[in-house]
Amino acid sequence: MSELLNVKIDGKSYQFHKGDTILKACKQIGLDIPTLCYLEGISEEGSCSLCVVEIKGIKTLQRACITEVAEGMEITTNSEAIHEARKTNLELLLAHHPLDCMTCDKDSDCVLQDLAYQFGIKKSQFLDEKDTFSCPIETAWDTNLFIQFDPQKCILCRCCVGACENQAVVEAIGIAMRGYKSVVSTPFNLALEQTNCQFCGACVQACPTGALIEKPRIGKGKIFKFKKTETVCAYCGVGCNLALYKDKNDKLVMARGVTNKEPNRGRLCVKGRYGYEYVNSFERLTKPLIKEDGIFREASWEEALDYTANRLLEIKEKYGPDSIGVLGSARCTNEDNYIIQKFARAVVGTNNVDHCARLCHSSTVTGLGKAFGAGAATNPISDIENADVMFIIGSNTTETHPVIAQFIKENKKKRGAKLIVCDPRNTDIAKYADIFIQHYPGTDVALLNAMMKIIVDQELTDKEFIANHTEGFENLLKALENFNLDDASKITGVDKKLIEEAAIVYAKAPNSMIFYTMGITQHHVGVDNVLSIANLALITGHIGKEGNGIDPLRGQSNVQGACDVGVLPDVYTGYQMVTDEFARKKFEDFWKVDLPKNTGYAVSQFGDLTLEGKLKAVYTMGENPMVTEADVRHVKESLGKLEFLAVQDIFLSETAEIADVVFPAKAAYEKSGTFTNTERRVQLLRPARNPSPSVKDDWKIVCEVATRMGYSMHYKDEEMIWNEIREITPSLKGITYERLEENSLQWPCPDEAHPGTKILHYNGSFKRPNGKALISGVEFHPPIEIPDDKYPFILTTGRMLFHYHSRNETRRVKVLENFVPENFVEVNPEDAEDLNLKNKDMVKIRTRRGEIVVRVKISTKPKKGVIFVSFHFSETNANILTINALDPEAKIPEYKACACAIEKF
Amino acid sequence: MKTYRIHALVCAGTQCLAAGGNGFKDALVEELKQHGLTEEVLIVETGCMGSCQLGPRMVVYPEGIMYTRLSPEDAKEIVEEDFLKGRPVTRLLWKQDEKQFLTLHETPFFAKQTRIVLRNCGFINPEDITECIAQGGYESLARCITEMTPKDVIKIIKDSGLRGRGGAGFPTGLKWELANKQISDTKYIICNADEGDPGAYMNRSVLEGDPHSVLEGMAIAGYAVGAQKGFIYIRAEYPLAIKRLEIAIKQARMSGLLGKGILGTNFSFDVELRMGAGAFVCGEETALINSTEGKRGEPRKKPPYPVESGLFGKPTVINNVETLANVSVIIEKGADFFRQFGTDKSPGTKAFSLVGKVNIAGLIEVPLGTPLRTIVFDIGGGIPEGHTFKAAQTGGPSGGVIPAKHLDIPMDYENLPQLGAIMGSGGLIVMDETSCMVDVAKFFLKFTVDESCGKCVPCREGTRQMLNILEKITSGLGTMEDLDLLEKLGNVIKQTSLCGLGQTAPNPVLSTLRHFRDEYIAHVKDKVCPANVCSMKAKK
Amino acid sequence: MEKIKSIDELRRLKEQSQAFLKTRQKDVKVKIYISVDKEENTNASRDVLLAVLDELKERDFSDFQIIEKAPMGSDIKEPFMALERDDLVIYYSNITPNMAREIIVSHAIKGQIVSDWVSKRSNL
Amino acid sequence: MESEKIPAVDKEIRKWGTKHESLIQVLHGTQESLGYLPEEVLTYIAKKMNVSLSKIYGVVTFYNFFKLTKDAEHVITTCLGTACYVKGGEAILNALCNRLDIKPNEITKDGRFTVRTVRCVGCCGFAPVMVVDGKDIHGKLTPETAIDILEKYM
Repeated sequence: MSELLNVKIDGKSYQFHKGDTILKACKQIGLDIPTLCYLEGISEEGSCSLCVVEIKGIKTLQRACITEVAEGMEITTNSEAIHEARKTNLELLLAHHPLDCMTCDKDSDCVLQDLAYQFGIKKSQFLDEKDTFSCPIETAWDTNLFIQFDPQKCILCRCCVGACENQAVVEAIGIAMRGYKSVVSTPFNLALEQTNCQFCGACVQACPTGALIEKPRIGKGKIFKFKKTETVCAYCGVGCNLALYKDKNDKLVMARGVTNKEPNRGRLCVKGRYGYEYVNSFERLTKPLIKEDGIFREASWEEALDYTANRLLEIKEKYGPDSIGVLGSARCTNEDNYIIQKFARAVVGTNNVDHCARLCHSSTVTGLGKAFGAGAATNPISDIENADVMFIIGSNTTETHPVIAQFIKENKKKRGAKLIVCDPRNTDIAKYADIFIQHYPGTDVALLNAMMKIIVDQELTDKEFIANHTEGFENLLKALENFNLDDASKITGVDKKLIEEAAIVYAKAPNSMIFYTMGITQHHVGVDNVLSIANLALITGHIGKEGNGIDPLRGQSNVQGACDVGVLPDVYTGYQMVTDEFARKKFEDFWKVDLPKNTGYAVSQFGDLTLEGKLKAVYTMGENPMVTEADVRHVKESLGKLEFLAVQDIFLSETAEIADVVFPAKAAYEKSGTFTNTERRVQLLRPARNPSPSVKDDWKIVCEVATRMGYSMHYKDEEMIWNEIREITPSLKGITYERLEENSLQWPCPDEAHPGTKILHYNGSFKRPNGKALISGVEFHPPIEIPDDKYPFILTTGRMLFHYHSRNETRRVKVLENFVPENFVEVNPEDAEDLNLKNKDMVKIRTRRGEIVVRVKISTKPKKGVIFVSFHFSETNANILTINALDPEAKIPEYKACACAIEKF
Repeated sequence: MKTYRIHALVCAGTQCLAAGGNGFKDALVEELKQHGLTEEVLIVETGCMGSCQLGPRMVVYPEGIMYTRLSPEDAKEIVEEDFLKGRPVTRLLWKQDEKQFLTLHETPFFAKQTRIVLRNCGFINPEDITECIAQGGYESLARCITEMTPKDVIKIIKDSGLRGRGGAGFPTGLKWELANKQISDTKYIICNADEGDPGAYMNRSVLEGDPHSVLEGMAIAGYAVGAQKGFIYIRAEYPLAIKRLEIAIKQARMSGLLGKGILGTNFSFDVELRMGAGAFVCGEETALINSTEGKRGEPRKKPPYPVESGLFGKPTVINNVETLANVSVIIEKGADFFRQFGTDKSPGTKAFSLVGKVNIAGLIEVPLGTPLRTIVFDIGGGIPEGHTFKAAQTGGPSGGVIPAKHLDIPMDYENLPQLGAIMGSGGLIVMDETSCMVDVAKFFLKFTVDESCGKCVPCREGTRQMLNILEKITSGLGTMEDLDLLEKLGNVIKQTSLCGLGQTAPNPVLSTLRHFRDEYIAHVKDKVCPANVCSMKAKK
Repeated sequence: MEKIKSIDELRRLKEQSQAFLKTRQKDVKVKIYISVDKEENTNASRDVLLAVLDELKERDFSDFQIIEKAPMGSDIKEPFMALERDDLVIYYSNITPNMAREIIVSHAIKGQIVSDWVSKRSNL
Repeated sequence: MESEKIPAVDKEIRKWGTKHESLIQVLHGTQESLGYLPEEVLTYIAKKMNVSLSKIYGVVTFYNFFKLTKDAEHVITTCLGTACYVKGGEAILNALCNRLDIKPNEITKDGRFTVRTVRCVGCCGFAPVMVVDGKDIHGKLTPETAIDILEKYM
């Protein structure tokens, strides 16, 4: 605890901590000091001059926001001189500010307005009418879809610039010019979309006036007509806390980041800020649909539920329970997912239950499970600020986990941490890297082994950690024995020196943290890749303490949770193995039913199983395999052969279209329940709007089907389901809704007094039976397809910032869809020249599985010889091209590398 | 060693060059060649000699004869008459009040001056370190680092009572002591050479005429506080000063007087130049730090003060050029020597650039506390063309005016603020009855409006509003309420601006309102500009 | 330019440099007055001056100033030179370059007045 | 990026290094070589020095010295420092502008002349003063002599 100082404020004596500002001190004692420009951690420059106070012994007035309390300080906060000064400065600001509150969208959401009210300023004595009401000049914000800037309403408080600089760490805008000509501007007044702006809207959220506003919000009403609900973002795995605002028609109209809360601390990305709109869409499913003669008809709930239950019972009867596959969803709540896996196991009687985690991080769950005994992120997002070195491999963090990318950039900028990025593409985050390694897709093991070889050779290993907390180091040494750095350089296409530099920087730093995503996992050697990463952390001892560890960044809002509650073919909740007699017995007793003994099939195997005639029916909750599976034509072909396909969704997705029955479900922003984010943080969802009364919660639909199938499932609400999960899952036991109302919690949390676990494997205590981590010897295997004369390029796929998953949501968000309306292929400029391609040319991309025609974007992002296509667009689906070569253990397909040909169309 | 019987010191200060000094020098070189005198006469290009209005100037040693207002045509006569025959060319001598002066020292302009800071200006070749060393340059530094502890150095400076010559007059020794006490592996000395006040060029003259005195002062400061690196932040508008500094730094490095292990001791100190880019606010020390770091020159919040956390977050001492130029003299001659000049609370001398409506404009140095009257009338030779003294403006845009009735005010850090003026960096602009004080206030305010960095509201918006009101008044549209509003607004700006620029921006207005309120009233009530400067649109 | 390695070296350099600046200093050991009053003596005087300069250079003597000023009336026989040393001014008139050289060696440098040629002396 | 402009920038970056604090010095040197700071040059500097373009733009527009556009062939700067001001600097400015038929800071249509103002060139002893092309300083001006000087460049 820091030193306590004696301070007098307005004649009364108080004690405050050393380092507290006067503003903070006043806040603590309930004194309201007006501020316009102050935002903690974002804008602390003291420019607005409204928070001035008197300090005894100092002639001029002092700013409360930037002046720290000192021993014996005597502060006055409300003299006439102070009032005069504040009012005058406010009037100076109002000299050029239009007094159009009645037509301003920010009316009553405007600090300037509040203060004018507070100080009783009807009209500034300095008002320059000509200046104030003339037509605003053209700005760089005029042409974009997301943000509007009205320079007349701008009071130059610089909150937006601070937000762009300190929160988003983008620096797309800044203060230009000087003096009264100062203006918030992009460089050269370039259109915002021509800068590196990522439209996260942090600037808008920071703006205390109507100068900056989200364009979609304009004309939707004033804030006092809105209702605000705090919930969790439904997009990626960061799990940002956001406040959603609905209007009186139950339409969502605005989103804000919730400040001072982990994990996002007020930040959002463009999808969080704007991506809620799909919920309002008229395309939402509102009635159950049953397909008859290839055509859907609306049906009553009763009919659709009965129909589904009967069909499933029929098929189960006829082909046995394992002829049915069940898919949960990483976009649904823990409660939904618990219910669906319980449905699969207890009602259908099969372990064929899986979800899209299979396609993103099954290698992680398997790999890290093997190495550490637990397959989840080891360290919290907030720990980024404790890292000296951040090592990112196979992650386009800026686009896939924008808010985490912001924290990473912030740590580099503010604390000078080093950033190493390894990626086949020169992504945005790579541009911030101190060391950027652009290796060929699918050569991660070679790269990581090379790094480890250097670390071992230069004796940079943590010998004590290896000795005390690991086993199997000799296997790694053996694998590295004959490993040659020149070969590694050739395989990866990376200069040896660069690899060496990265290895030394990572190994030597006191605290090094690893981040990875699909670039590592989506390979037929996904588990090997993950094991190699684990090896790297283990031999250097960079795990089990603050600012270290391995964070696989989870891709979907609840992918961690869906795994945690057992939507996997081999485990029940909390990763209790279905093959473990004891665990099975426990669940059998708990669910009062016999459970299947065999491990189920993975979703990536469903296609082949169907073609082989082993799988006859699939029940899907919110998944869209028709777009997202590798070699999607194969999937289409096989799903078409199913006898029965039931889908729960919010839209008629590509998968729903071929279903026999479709149930309309609630969207995430309409649900209660919990999500678990990428750092194992369980967070409470609250419904931000009421959906059409004819749609149901996903868990409720499943319960109804289950009950009709003869296994009674009745729950009062989500909390009741959660309590059931807690009861049977030791790692979640201590997490109650009541506690979550207060604050989110990270599992493991074994009892209600437990504060949750920020860091896994703390001090080297691993979850494996002997408490030691496993180091493995991993050998490099190239991708299944390597380029040849016929297919000379490597195709790699992935996400982009403005879209999500199969675009079922983002295509229904006008601003996102209009910003990136179609797919494209990134081609390296050298390749483009060889192929005689220009920007926006149409090209045909062919693989052994199919072809798509898509527009060219010449880009320095991919390495020569590599092309990139995003997977969001069902119209030009990258997964027509991808190969369904599976990792033998994790069953994850090799989305990230296959051979292709490209030609002008 | 080569000796020359004549040293012809040609002023190569910016002003004399501007007045055609180069043309004269070239003609002189040519004449010397013609007469075969190149082996006998040495031409030394010096820094500013002072009486700038009389330039281009040349002083011919050994006699010290001073020639003024030289043109290329004069070179021949000087060579043939003076250099060859020893007959001074009287028509080119300094004439004042029907008297003629052979040497500078005989002139009334020089008689009342005391030259400490300007000791070498106009006397040595600033591009030759040996001339500086001959005058005792770097001996103080040598003594500091071989015979004294940093505490000894600080004690002498404290005892001398030297106050920062940049404007505010903060005790230099105390600043050094504070910096000395900071615990940090890296500390910096910055020389503030961003002389920004319009009408002030003292610092430039020192840098052009005696750059080593500043380098030596910086190195001594570095030794005293424990810094090994210094930066000189200099206006880009001073190309000659930059050039001379670059040469001086290079020569000092080559002579081992800057760099690693100075004079065989383990004290290391080096200096780099940083060019400003045209922003007045960068004279403010925190803005200067930002600019030195390559950023927009916007002031930072204080505290922390630069001595705690300055350049790159390290303890930093920022001293102005003139302050640093005093240092080696104080070390050499002692605190008592220094204290015999000036007053008890403002010891030493102060350089002023005496300009405006005065007969002999130029660079001067007088003991602090010298009455304004002495400066304007004895040194400056009074007001030209039969006009009368109306006011003197000190401190540039941050300062105020001194009206005629206060002509006997001693010019020092205590007395000036009593009149609402400040010492400032030393710009002293004399005005006669043809200047309108409202217009002068407007001029300064326009300046601050243009030069405000724009960060804080009172300075950015407030000064602009004050200017609007002044424009109203000078066009005859003002009201008496406007005068009150000016005062009220001025006080809020002073009270709530973030940095010194804003806190002093209203001074010219408040000071003219105080001393020349009747002129404002004439503009407002009678719609008349008494000095007939303002084009009053509205007539009564 | 060589590195100065100690305070003593700095002081030595100072002394050397001061010698160069003698022309500008107040205090010098020897002041040599050479002036021309009558136009017809210009050339002869100039020869004397050049001889003086040459001799001083030859002897590597730098503690002097040459002042082109006539300290006496116009009746003096030119070429003329005067020498100020040890608070005493000695006037030599009607001299030749060779005489001038001897005066420099003997009087200016060694301090021995060349009595035979003295036309006037005065204490300062 | 026009290739001929790169060497000038590279030279400065070699001289000053890529640390952020060198930015202003690099800009100075670059402008010295190129006469102004074109957008593509600043973009290049941003990349090389790892400073965001908005920061560079903020710096460039903050300081009077830096120019984003090509300057006139002859730049005449009239001093409006206090000494010049009280001695009639504004009249000089007006005379020059009238003669060239431009406003302060504008460039003549033929691109040959511009008239700027400066806050003080420190030649107060010769007030009023003007500077041509940053090097030729003329003092003690009257509107007539100022025009005479201008004519010499026309």
